[in-house]
Amino acid sequence: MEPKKQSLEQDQILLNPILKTGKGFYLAAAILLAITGGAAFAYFKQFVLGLGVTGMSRPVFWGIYITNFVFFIGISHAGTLISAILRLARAEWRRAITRSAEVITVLVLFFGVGNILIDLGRIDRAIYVIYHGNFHSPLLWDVISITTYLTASSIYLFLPLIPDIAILRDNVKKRRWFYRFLSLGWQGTEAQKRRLEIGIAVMAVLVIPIAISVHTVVSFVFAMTIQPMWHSAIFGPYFVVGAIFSGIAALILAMAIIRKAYKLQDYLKPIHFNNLGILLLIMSLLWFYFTFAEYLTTFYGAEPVQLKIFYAKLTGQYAPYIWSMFMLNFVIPFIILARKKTRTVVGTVIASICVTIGMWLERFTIVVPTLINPRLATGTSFYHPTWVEALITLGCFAFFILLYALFTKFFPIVSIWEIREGREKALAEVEERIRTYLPGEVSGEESG
Amino acid sequence: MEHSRRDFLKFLSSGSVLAFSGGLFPVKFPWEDSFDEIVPQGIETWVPSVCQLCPGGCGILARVLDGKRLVKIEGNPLHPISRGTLCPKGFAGAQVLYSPFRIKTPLRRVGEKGSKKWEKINWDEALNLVSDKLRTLRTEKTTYTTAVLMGQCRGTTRQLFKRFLDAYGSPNLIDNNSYREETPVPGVFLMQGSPYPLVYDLENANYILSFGSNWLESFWSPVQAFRSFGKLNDDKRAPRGKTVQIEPRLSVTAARSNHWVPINPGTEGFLALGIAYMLIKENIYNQDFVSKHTFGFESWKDPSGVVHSGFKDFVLNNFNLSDVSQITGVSIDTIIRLARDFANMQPAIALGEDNFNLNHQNTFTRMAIHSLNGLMGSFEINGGVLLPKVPPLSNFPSIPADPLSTEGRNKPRIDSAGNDKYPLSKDLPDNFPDNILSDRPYPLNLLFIYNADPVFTSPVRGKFIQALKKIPLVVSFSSFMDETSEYADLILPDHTYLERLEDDPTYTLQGFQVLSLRQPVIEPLYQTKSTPEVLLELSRKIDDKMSSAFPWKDYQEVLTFTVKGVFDLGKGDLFGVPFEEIWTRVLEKRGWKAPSYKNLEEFNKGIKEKGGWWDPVYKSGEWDRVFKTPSKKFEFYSQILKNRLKNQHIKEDKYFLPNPPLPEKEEGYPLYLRVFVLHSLSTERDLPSPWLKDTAGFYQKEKWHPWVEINPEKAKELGIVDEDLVWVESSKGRIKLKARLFPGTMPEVVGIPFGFEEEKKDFNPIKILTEKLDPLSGIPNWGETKVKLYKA
Amino acid sequence: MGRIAILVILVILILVLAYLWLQGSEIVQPVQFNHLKHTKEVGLSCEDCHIYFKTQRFAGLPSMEICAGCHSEPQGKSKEEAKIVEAIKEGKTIEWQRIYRTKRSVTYSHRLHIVVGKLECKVCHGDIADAIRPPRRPLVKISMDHCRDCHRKMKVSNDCITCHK
Amino acid sequence: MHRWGMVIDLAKCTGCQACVVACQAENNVPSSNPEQAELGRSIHWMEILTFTEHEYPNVKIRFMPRPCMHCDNPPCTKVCPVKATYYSKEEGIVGQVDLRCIGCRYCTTACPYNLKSFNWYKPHWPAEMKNYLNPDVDVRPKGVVEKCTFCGHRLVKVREKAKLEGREFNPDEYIPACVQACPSGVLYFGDLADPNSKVSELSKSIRAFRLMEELGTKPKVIYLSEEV
Repeated sequence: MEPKKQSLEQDQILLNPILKTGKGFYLAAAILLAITGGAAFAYFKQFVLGLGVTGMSRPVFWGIYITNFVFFIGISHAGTLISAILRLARAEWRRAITRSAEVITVLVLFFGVGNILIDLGRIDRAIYVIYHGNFHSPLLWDVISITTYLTASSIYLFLPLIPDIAILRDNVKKRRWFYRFLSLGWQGTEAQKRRLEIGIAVMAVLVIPIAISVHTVVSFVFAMTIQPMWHSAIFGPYFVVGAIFSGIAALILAMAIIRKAYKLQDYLKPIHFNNLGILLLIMSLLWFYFTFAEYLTTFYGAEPVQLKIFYAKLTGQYAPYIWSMFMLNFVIPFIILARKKTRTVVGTVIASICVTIGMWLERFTIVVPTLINPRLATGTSFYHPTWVEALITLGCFAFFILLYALFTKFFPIVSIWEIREGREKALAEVEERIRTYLPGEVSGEESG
Repeated sequence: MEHSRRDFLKFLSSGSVLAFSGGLFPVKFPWEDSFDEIVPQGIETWVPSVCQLCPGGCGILARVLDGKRLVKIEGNPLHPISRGTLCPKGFAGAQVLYSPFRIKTPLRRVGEKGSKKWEKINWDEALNLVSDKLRTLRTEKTTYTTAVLMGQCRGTTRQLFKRFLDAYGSPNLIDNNSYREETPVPGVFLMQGSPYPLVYDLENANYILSFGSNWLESFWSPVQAFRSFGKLNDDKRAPRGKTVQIEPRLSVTAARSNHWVPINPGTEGFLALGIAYMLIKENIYNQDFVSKHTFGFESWKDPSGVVHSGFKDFVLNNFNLSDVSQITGVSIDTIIRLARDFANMQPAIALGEDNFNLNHQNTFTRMAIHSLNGLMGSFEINGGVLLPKVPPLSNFPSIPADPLSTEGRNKPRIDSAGNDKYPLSKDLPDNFPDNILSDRPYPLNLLFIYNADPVFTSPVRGKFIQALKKIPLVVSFSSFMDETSEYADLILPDHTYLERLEDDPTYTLQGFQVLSLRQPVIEPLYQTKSTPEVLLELSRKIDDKMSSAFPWKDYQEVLTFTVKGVFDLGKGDLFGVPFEEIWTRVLEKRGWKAPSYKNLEEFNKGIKEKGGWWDPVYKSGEWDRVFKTPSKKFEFYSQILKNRLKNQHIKEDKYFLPNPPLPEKEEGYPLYLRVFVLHSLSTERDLPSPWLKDTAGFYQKEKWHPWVEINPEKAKELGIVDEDLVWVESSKGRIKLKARLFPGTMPEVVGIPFGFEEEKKDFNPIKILTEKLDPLSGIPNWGETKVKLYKA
Repeated sequence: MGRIAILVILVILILVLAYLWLQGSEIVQPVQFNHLKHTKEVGLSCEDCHIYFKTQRFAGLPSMEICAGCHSEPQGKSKEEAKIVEAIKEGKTIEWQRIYRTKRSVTYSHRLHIVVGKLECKVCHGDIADAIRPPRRPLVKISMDHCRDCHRKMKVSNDCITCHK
Repeated sequence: MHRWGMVIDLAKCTGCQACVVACQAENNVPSSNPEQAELGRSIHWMEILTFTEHEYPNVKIRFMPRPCMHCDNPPCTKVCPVKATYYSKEEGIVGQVDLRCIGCRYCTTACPYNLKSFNWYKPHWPAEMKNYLNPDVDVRPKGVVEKCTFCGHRLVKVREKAKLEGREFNPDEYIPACVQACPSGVLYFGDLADPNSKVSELSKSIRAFRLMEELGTKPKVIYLSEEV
């Protein structure tokens, strides 16, 4: 029986990015590659000369690299966590955005782990973490949770991708053998569909606790030490909330860019941005709640060691960072997203740019002020990041965007079969589901 | 569990090609520790010797591998001065020995002076160069136009230099740091008359009243000072005594003392006399000592019938507490408390010894301070002021008669020391460049510089440089290219002290004579030659008269000759464990002689093995040795000064009593500059040790470079914020330094550390110090430098 | 077809790389010293040439004086020995290369292990006594487990501080 | 079983830095240069902490020599992902195996006393200065953490000497370089587990206190306060 070709009517536009690549793409790729090359050179210099080229010293042993680590792991929560929750909640509007979210997760995880490796003094001995692992150390917990999260979210990315790869196999001339190999012989038969549905459902359920565990364990790296303003129980949930918060912002940004670049206006519609905007608003409030709780307890408890850092943050050396973080993370997003009129595509994009920057600052002001004001103040400690650190951070961003763009060149960024499934079945399903909510109506379950 | 898990992982990862170094392949990956520095092992031997980075004379044990690699310097536990411990400089000897800045062969100048262009020459050529010059000066009968500018040096080497100049015929043996140690401070000389320096038994004193003497940071023997401080505070709950520091700046000594008394700079003498006033008024001074052993306390009549007012009336009339308090800025009740403590907590010491403090006080101020010791009679007692004897090295045979050398010897000195302008001066290194430039009393043809770096340490460094350029032949024995050697014509590099054979006679704080042997720890690293050997070779090359004056083949023979003097003494013993020391002391007190060596060979072998000889007994009460004054007593009224200034016909008695002058103001420069010394830096030369420079200035969190300390209020007045760059300007010049707010300085006092040195950096505070010399002793009085401060 | 070709090239590449890697790690001695002849035929013991292992922490490679003891004039016909005789005559020293080396931060004291521990040389050095040509790589690979097993058996401290300086 | 500890009598310390330099000389600690010192990168295992208190004229400067505390409940060994820093149960010494340290610097941030140092650069000695390197102590490469080890290599040497001479190990022979160097007799060293050692006796003094004891790290360096 000749394999049934997956037909493709309206969604031709979703394949455009794969079929032809415009001059703009090559230009952007070139720039991003240049920045990444610069960062590679900066890291090579640090590898040869040692960490002395960075701005770190005693007692400020961690700086921008660890901030990047926490920031990128934070963004990774965008994908699976949000798309998993939306899928479980059967929110129909998720169909267009799930894949772009999952791709962010998988790609950005490499940069999270990458920044830890860059921060190592002896990267050539990184394998010792596995040989002589010490399971007392929160870093080992990180290694385990991040590796599981990486595998889980890659599977969770790949499963919904299979039907689309099959479509590509049948419609795209290029790289035919690559798609045939990856599509694992998908025909779209009912049995295959049912198995895929189960697989995705299981992964959706599985990924949520892993994602939660990843960022709690990242916060445990700080919370398990006895440093003032690190050693507090709030760090677990606070980092998870921060992660989802910055995740959503990153997702909105990614959607906005691909919407503009590939003219997917009628797939990524304002309603998507509106809903994500509401989610962003909720997370902003939650984030503010946690931040307020932490600072209030520190201020009220008034332990001298803690207060020293509290004032260093609020009124001292790091006041500009803290207050701009507060503005970028809460005030501006709240103003924009609270009113429907301003919660447009442009509005949500501005809000999420602010949130992304704000969340990087939030991580920075958690890591550095505590180290700069040690318990045993033995003189002026200072931290002036050098160009090496700045260039490597920039390089990470550039390389991530480059990989993201490359992904869009190989696979459709919007999942075609889910859109089509939405178009055919979703209407009936939703209407039926709503009936079950109404009183008095006999619904499928009760009839047993 | 752990064992099996790693096997499993190794099995797992051995298969993967990506295996990192983890010991899988028996091979070194390129990025693996390219640091292949595996430090070679060796057979370990311990060689006793003596440190020479300061005059302290601490015994060291050098750990040497295979006889050719010095690994570490530690204290010699048998040595009575170091007792197994050392100060930080002691350990830094290894970095001085292996410093890359060492001069490796004799150098001759090729460019013009100070152009740092040298060429390497061998030893014979260099020695011939110098001996030809010396021979020509002998033939031209102008032998007196040679001079030796000497730094820290004692024992046989110093005597050899003296003999070389005497035999050659020149009076000019100038001691560059004569005001640092080795010679008594004039103020003390006027009251006690003995030409040898005093020693303060801090280890057993119960009350140390220190007038500006920073004895925990710049003492002639720091390890003994630290041990004394440790013993004093051994049991903090029942402290044996107290230390009080009277200083315008909170130095480390003041910080660790029980009580810091800030005082207006230059008025220490007034405070001393204020305390004397209290002692006399309340009649709590040591009456029986004053009556028996002092002169000039009561008013007296001299043989020609003239009545002279005594010290007692002089103090009671002129130094009542309110005046003193007003001048010094010290409250009246503090003065009273100091006086009472000083009287009750015997044995007490009034310490004025400023050593390298570089803030030498006026001679009369020192007399005022020393008069307190006189009042309380803390002489020749345990915990008091002692006059130690130096180990008796046998004297050289007399120089054969040579009219040329005797005539040259009697010429006036080049630095005109001891003339009427500075009657009490023995050496005037700060006068030396003026005389050279003005050719007074005669032009100088040849200058030897040994172990001294005047361009780095002297405030007249500008003139010194011109003088060095003017002198036809300047020979430096420095083993480092320091600032003075840059202007030399010829450098005959000396070994460092770890490669040199030398004796080191000194004494402990209890006045015990100590003779330690400095023996080469390893073979000399480069073509350097020990300076005494150079002198012997030069003397043989000049002419037969000179060679007959030096009948020794090499310096080893000279040493055995001089050290024999100590053997002939028959007293004391080699360094031994504490039990042996007590036994020796008990026997000697009863007049027995109990050395553990039988003959000279055993003596020499013992000194080589144990590090030296010492006599753990101090014979106190030899008053005629201690007070060599006309009245054979401690003289409040200095008859020595009176005889010395006879021709100036000074009438009123006040001039010969300790009457300190009031510090003058200098308009335009409101602040006092106080240059202080950091313990881990040397005051003679730049120690090229990164360890020391990294730890100097630790309590200001400043390293590797000096700073200027300002009182926070004064800084606010001048609009200066912490860590600003500021200009410090005096009438002589200005330097730019980093300002540090320090609550430990008085508002009108500004502190700069001395001793930092760096290639292209110009932050040596010496440049802006005043060139004024003390009217009597000719010692530069840097405490009177006035500066002003403004933002850079 | 293309795919198989790529695979083959890849495998060859890895083999060549591994060979070069192992080659680089070989230690070549200036003179091919024959241990077997000296220990069996001449009857020398380890201590005659490596003189320090009973008194020092290091065992010490033989110095020229020790060789000069017998080789001031040629003992046999081998051209390797000629090299030594000639070096002794000219007073040059032969730079013997160390084959056995503990990891950089590990201390090992020969005298302690031999005098107190009563260890045989071949426990760590393998049967070097019967080697005709100097081995290019350590005969026994001294690894941490190698030491720790013995320490555990001999009930000696296995604490990190004992070996890691 | 030993618990090596140190007593530091703050009343006698003159801040002369003999201990600091002796430690650097003994343990091949790389010396820094002006640029590195400016960036706060000079490495001191033993360091004199200074605290300036009050205002002019009753100013007080406290000197506090601070080696590693060698805590009995060390926060640094818990967090090391590769067990490079370890607590030796037999000696009570917190050691550092620099062969295994991956340079993640987690132990340096976890230590509340900030006394661990990091090799930011490749340690550099001019050619001649390599001569004074001590063969008993390892030369650490760049990128690893290093800390005071109570001169553990001296303990091993003293143990070896005792075994070779066939006699019992005598605790008084083992003394770190800083304790041996101190001219004012501020530092006492000994076995806290042995009740009648000098260190145990002093640690019971009324003046005795431990740095930041309330953090529960159980430090084994006991300070005797200046005031009674």
